[in-house]
Amino acid sequence: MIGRILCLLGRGATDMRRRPLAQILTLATVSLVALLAGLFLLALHNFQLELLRNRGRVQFQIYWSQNADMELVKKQWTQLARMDRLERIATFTPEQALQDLSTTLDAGDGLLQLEGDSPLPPTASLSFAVSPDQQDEGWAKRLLSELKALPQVAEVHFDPMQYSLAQNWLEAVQRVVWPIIAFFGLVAAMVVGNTVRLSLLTRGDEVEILHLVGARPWYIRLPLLSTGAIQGLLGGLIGLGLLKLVQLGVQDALAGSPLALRVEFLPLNQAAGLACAAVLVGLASSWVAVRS
Amino acid sequence: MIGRILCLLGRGATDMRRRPLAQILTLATVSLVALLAGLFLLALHNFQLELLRNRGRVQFQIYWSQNADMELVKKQWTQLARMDRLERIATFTPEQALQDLSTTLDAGDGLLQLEGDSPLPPTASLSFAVSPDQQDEGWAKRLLSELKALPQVAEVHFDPMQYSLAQNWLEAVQRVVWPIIAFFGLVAAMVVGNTVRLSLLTRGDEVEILHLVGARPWYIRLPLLSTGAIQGLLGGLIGLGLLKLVQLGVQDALAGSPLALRVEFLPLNQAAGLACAAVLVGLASSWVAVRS
Amino acid sequence: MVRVERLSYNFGRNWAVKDVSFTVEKGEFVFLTGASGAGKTTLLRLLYGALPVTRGLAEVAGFTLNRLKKRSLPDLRRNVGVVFQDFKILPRRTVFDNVALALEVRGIPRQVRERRVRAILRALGLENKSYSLCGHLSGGEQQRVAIARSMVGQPSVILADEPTGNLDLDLSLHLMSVFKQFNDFGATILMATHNRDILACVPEARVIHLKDGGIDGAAPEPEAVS
Amino acid sequence: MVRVERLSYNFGRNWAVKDVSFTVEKGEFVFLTGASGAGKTTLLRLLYGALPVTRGLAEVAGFTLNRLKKRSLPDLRRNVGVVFQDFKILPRRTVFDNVALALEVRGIPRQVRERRVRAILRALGLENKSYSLCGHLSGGEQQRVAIARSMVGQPSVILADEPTGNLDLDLSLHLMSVFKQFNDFGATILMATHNRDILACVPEARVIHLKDGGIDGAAPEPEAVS
Ligand SMILES: Nc1ncnc2c1ncn2[C@@H]1O[C@H](COP(=O)(O)OP(=O)(O)OP(=O)(O)O)[C@@H](O)[C@H]1O
Ligand SMILES: Nc1ncnc2c1ncn2[C@@H]1O[C@H](COP(=O)(O)OP(=O)(O)OP(=O)(O)O)[C@@H](O)[C@H]1O
Ligand SMILES: [Mg+2]
Ligand SMILES: [Mg+2]
Repeated sequence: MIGRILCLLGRGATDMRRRPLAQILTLATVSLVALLAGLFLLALHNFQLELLRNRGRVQFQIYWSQNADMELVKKQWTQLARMDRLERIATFTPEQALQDLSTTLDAGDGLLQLEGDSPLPPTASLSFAVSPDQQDEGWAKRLLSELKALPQVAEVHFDPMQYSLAQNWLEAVQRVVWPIIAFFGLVAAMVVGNTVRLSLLTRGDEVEILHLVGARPWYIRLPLLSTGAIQGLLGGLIGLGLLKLVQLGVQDALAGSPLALRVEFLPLNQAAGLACAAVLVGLASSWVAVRS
Repeated sequence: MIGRILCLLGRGATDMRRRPLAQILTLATVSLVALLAGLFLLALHNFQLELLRNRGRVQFQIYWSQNADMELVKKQWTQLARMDRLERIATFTPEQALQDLSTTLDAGDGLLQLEGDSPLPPTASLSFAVSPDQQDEGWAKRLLSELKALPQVAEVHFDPMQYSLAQNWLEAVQRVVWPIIAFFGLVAAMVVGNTVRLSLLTRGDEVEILHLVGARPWYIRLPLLSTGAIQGLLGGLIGLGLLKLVQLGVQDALAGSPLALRVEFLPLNQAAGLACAAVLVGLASSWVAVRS
Repeated sequence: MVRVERLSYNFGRNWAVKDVSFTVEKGEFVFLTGASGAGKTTLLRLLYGALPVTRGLAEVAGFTLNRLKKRSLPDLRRNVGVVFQDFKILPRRTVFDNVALALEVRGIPRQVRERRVRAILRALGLENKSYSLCGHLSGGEQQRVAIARSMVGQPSVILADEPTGNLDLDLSLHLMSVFKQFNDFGATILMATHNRDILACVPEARVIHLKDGGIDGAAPEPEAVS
Repeated sequence: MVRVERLSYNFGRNWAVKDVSFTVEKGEFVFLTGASGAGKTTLLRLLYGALPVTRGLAEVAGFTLNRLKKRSLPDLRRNVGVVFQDFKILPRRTVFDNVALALEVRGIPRQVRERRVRAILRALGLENKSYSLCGHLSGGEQQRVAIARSMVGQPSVILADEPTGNLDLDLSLHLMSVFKQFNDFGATILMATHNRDILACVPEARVIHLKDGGIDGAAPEPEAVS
């Protein structure tokens, strides 16, 4: 029994030789749809990466009180520099801050005359890079109060806009993306299904004759299903191969541009998912096609 | 003669009734591919819009000399406020600048004691919003030297990074987008062509019989071509309709998010181009299909 | 083996089979004749389940067609060999494959299949065409492939629809002897034909004559009358 | 009207037509006989340009097939009516449409078309099936549609391949009278057939007997000998 089933599944593969044109057309369509789906996923993936790279940063500006003990402050600075997920730290003594201000304003020597008696407090600016999926609700707020609790710290500013912007983007993307992916999957399934169905239309008489000589339904369906699955698999793999080519091409095209824009390939699980989806779509659409 | 040609073209339309299943499958595929192409264009269009909205800004920071005549400076400010493409202007007298600095630094009253003898010069910050396609090569530089030439202006800073970032993004997008669009068109043509070809495969015997009873090639081809064109047109229109629905749906989904993210529909010329492309693809693919 | 009672079938307003009753005993050889469009093919299609029996009763090879479940239709068809008027062979497969198909769907092992297919092809004079594609055969050769396929499964009933239309008389007579041989080994045969020479070569066979879908009273047909 | 000289055609190593020569004069009625697989269909296919003439010479209705340009093939086919052994009708179109097709491709106006199609359908006993789909016809009805289509264009040559295989004798004889009528009006007819009854009903017709692709010397065939 199992031998016969395997034999029927194998016939699905050998049957593909019989109508090469229809098979190739179907395969081409499946590959291209897989490629399109892949392009969509690729764009999405890289968009999210870019989002993480650019928007996953939170900046804190710490102001110590003006009469803080510089020794203590400097010790705190070295502690701060060892903080988790810290990306960049810039520290300013009151003199440095004044100097900085003076250069920024290009204000001549007026301000520098104040040196030694700088009206500015010691400050530090801390950038944290946190991938948004690790940013739980109160993460930034907790860090804020932590920093505020440091001794002699007068004020901590942080840019909640930037932080919530990243949050909001992610939420928006997540809200829109799943419907779009589902919709896209539907589209792919319909295109592939139609193609498989059309290529079955050209085999209509074969199915009729098999029925007439007493074949049982599964005898007719199993090879068709395995044909569908094989086409899905091949198409998915070819599509992924093309996607890799496209990615390399795009990266080449971007290489000349001064932007540090990288286009990464899909992570392994997404690529595998795409191939699986192609197989499933092939199976499902031939299942639907042979039922009717 | 013309009557006969019209009649043959019309037969392409009436022939579509004859194999409704194959026609509907083909039409569905064409519509969905058109929809996909539309989605891609839509994403691109809105990405560009977003880019323009966020990156088409150039900021200039103007510092007057510390001993500038405030009357003259204020007159200049009103002139600057009338400049072309200016989006936002913020002006600071030396006192305002000091106050601002003091609040920013939360530095207590130390700085404010300097009031009346502010070490800071009058400053203005100007934001220009220029759509990147209007930014010719030296636009920002010209504006820069123009501003520098204003009497009593000591220094003008502008953020060339931001400006060149916008430029670079646009260049990158333009470098990558056309190959992708061309590639995408090819994909669409192949998918549609395959489908048309498959649906022709189911009419192979009809074509054979027409040849056998002495039909000339154009008698056989014209109706097929008009079928292809009609399917392209219908598919394109249905695809655009679906695209509109998707756009509305996405906009609805985004409406709840606090981001001011708008998803606009394709401009008319792009939508028309899409429909035309669908017709051309339908024509071309049936032309290729009937030649063989 | 075949029992039909008051069987009728209509395509729209056209009653292709009208109130037909007859019985064919096991091992009988019966001809079905009648003008073009008399309903011979339709009657046979009802008997192998290609059309549903909606009016009257039909029993073939122990299966009652009126209440045949969809999943036992294959069982019926494995017990009934059919020669279709339009052959219904696969043009893109070889002669061997087409004939072997009838055994393959029954799950008969390859060796047995090969032996039986070769034997039947030899009997029908097709052994040198075994590996030709059916689409490349002459009309008569295709018809013989259709006959070979109906016989290879050694069914208990053979329904043959005009099996000699594309064959010359000599070959037709030879094929009739093959049918006769099957009949002698116990197969029940119901054959629709126009050819009077064919009728003549099985003199002991009964003839059922159809006319406009009904059995023509003029022909001797005791079962139908009772 | 039909002239064939040393015509040969092979499918691979199989010479389906071998060194055949004969002439059919305008207005003649010629039968082509031979066992199944003798090459009748292949010979006819060569004559209507479905297979290329590569060896020997063939002339039909004034067209020399050896150097026929691809774009004048339709002209040849408009002058030659063909009844195909496997009918080659469109199952999803009505009888009327199938027959009218042969006139439509010639660009004949609708009124003329209607009149001529009706006339020919009446002559072949198909008038009450005009609007049936061809796929819903009995075998004999389909064959008559194929015959009607070959005749409706009033071609100067009719090539008929086994046109009565699915018809009973009475109908065959009737159809032969229709063919004879066309022949009397000047059409040249070359008909492949197995049926001896058919041969008998046109006693004045010449018979060309094929055997294994070549003309059988046993049959009287003056043209081929010369
Ligand atoms: N699928 C169908 N739909 C509608 N009418 C049909 C269909 N099949 C057959 N008919 C009609 O039913 C009648 C009987 O057809 P059938 O095929 O049984 O005739 P037949 O005796 O086999 O004739 P032949 O000797 O020409 O094959 C014919 O008038 C035919 O047109
Ligand atoms: N397309 C083809 N490819 C290969 N061989 C072919 C092809 N068509 C015909 N033949 C072979 O050529 C030979 C002659 O075939 P043809 O159809 O001419 O015979 P026929 O005289 O018409 O026979 P029938 O009376 O059975 O119709 C046969 O042996 C057949 O198998
Ligand atoms: Mg019949
Ligand atoms: Mg033949």
